[in-house]
Amino acid sequence: MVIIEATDLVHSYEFEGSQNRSIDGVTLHIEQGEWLVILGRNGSGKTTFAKHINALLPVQGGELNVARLDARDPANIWEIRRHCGMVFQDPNNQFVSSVIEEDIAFGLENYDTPAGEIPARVERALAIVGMDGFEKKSPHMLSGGQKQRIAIAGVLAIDPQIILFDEATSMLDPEGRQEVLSTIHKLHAEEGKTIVMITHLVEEATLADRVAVFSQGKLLGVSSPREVLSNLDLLHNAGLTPPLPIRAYYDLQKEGVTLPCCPLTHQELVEALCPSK
Amino acid sequence: MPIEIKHASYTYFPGTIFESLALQDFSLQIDDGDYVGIMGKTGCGKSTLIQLIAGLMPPLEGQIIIDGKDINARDYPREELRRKVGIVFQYPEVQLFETSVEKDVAFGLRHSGLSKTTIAENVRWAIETVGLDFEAIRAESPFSLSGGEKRRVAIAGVLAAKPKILILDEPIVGLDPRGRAAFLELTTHLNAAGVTIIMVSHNADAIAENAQRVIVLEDGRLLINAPAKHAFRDVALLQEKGIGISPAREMAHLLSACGHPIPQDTIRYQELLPFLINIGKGASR
Amino acid sequence: MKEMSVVKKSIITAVCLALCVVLPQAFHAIPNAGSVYLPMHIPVLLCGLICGWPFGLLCGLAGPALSTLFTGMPPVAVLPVMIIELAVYGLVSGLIMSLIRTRKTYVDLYISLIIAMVTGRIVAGLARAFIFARGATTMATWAASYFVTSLPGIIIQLVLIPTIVFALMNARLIPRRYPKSA
Amino acid sequence: MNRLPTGMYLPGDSPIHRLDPRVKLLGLFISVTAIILVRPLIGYGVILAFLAFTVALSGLSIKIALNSVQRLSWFFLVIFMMNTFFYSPENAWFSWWIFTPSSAGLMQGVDVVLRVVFALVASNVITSSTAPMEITNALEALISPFKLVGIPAEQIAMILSIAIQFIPTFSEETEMIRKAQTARGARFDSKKLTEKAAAVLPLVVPIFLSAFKRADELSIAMEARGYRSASGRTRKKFAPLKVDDYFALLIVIAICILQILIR
Repeated sequence: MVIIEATDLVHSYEFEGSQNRSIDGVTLHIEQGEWLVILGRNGSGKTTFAKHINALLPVQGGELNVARLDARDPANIWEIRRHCGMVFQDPNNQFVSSVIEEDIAFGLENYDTPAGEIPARVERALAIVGMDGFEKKSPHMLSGGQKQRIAIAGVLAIDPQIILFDEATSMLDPEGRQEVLSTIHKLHAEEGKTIVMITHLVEEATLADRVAVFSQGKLLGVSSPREVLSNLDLLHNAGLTPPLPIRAYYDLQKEGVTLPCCPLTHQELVEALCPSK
Repeated sequence: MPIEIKHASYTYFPGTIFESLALQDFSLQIDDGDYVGIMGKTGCGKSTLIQLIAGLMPPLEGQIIIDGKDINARDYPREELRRKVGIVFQYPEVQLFETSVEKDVAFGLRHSGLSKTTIAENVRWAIETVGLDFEAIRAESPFSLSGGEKRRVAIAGVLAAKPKILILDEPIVGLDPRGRAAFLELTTHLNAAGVTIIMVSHNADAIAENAQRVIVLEDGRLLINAPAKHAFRDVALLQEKGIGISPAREMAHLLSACGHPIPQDTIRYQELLPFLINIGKGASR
Repeated sequence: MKEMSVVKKSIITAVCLALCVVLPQAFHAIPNAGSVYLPMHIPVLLCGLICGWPFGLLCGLAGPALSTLFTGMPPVAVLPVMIIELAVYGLVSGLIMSLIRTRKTYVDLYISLIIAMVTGRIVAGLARAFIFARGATTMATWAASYFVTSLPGIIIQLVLIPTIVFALMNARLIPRRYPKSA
Repeated sequence: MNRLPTGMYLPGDSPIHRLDPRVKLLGLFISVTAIILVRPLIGYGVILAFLAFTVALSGLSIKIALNSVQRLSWFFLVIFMMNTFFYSPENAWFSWWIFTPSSAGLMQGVDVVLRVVFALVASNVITSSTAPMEITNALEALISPFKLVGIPAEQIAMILSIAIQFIPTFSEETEMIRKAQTARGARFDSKKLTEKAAAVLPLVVPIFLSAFKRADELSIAMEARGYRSASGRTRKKFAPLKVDDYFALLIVIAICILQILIR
């Protein structure tokens, strides 16, 4: 079942008197329970697209339905945001309180959740991201990865169907990135959330069900990670760098060595090169 | 100008419940024209180390010696140090403040005593070196630029003083692939021109592809200090300590494990590729 | 020009309040800067100019109190007078800014700033004279403490505040007051 | 920055830490009133004993309770000297130019300094033993009656909460900017007035730009989490006051009344 349905979506912003297209006729359908990665360079329009999904930007042209709600109708804004949470890039710019449980309760309070229900839902959200026991702590004392997990819990507490990640790992160290990626994996696999993840790291795209590539406001292609990542021209046009296994696949091809299929991970490349093992 | 760090120690908030040790009896030497990559987990003391080298704070114990002089000595000329050592902090774009790009880049030279024409030349050189069009951008407000351009202008603001030592703290975080590649190329270009580069990064690939020497810190102490080729030798140790390994080295390690011995000093993609081709040709034969 | 939402104005007020605590601390690193630069005035005046009088007033009332709470500065003894002074800055700068429209942003800014800075000092002087230290203050000491010793601070604010406002406009963090004007 | 800010919250489990934050805030307000009202010597004794008792009960060290007193020493000296030399020309020891030092002035100087120290200790104990968020929440509870006259208590509480939440981030960022500009050759110690003004630009402009950028991002994040306005949200519930809370309130009120009676 399609949960996000964008048809010919167009957005331009005004800058110093002139109109600039930031997304230009994007048609993209996202299935419920799917993990979609949106790949693209800075300024490719991927964030603008994501901001439409939870109604942070009004639809200027084209159509957009989120969770069967028409995003063009301003009356649906709050209901759409309830179905669609968003985690942002800078973990420090997402907190409203210096006490974690109060921060997580923020979203619930916005939707006038009965006060009696709040503590249990806060506790559950923290347990899912593996941060239980941090209720009374201050987000400021945590590592970057932990902060992002708290931010995820804050979104999770209102129980959205869709969670958007806007370059949510780009400011983290490798450890923090791993923490966040495995949390996202859990949300997808165990909680059944629809995940839309925006990134410019091609490695992160290998985790998804499908990958959409954006460049200069246009959707260049959307397909399985293997198909997208093994399309060197597509990556090149989008200004993206393929990870080592894919680079190796093509460099080997130039030398007359054709591997059975394009490897996405180091392990797959090893397997392709050591067929005996 | 070699940098010598002799038995340096640094502690934050000494004597309080927030006391935390950042560097402990730390000694290190960095030679002229070196390209040093510094790695380690968050909180290992990397940031403290580079701030000590830049003379932004004195070590609680020990000495920082640049060109044979203790930079924290009372009579050491600070102005000279500021011009010798440039430091680009993480997200350097926040330091922009002037009304035009040209003025902002020239800021560091204001008290340099250089002539107006030299300053103008340096500013133009710095802006062009970071890959921007000087004439097109000189009069722009730095705040109205795009994120990537802002970072370049901020880096130009450090380069304008033509430092002999350039310290970079996580310079590629947040840059997209093309931005990264362009920036790393700039560092090797500067290094080739004789500038000592000290780059802190979590990105093992960027370090392995560019640095000549790699330093790994753990809990304020030196864990590894070796030429880049040898720094990634002990894959098991690095994995255990949670330090990144360059993809090429990791690949070499995995292939060695399945019976294709690849030298342990293979850390860059171009070094790995001939082995891959060999293995591939062997497998398909 | 698009008007900022109440949510955005509230958050800007919050960051200005946080800066009321942080800026004076930062200036401590600069030798004897606090009394000369008057760092806490800057976020309060900016808040009034950018967000309007209710937010400016709140920033002026709460800023010094929050700072005392977190850093012990300003000392409790001078807090009441300071709160009154800063509240007037925030209130008046916002009020005047909403009343005048000369079509030149910097003219509006300077008029609002100067009126706010003068009113704030008069009110603080009056408050000090009539409420907190009856009889102990004379016209001369008032003028000395509010205008002469703080002259550098006044000049700095007049340079700094419009610079910051224009920088924020260029960075598209606040809307331009007049479209395409200097 | 290698020094802890004064008045920073130090977690603990003392009877003072456990008091209801509303009681602590109200208690601080009443005790400062008592300190302002104090008149005879015995009154100082009562306040001193009360403060000593509170500090002991809070488990905080004397050093923390007296935090910032040392930093304000020049301020105390100025107050003390001003009072001593200018207080009153009557009964002056001698008179020279505008200076008229007198013993009454000396006493007045001691008096003012003592009161400020007392108030500082009281506020240090409260801020060191109460999490800032608890203080905001308490403030919201204490100002909520003003909603009747149109003051938006919830909105104010939200703003204060966000401000507090940003303080550590801004402190670190400010320190970073200061270091970055120092490394670029900024001179924060210039003597000339115009240079002084110029020297603060590279520090203050980036701080505001960064703060407003964070404000921008946070306001988007808040809207994404369904924030419309401060009203229409779930109301915060406060736990009822405990016996200890009533007892503490009673003590400070008693001390305040005592100070009025013995004036």
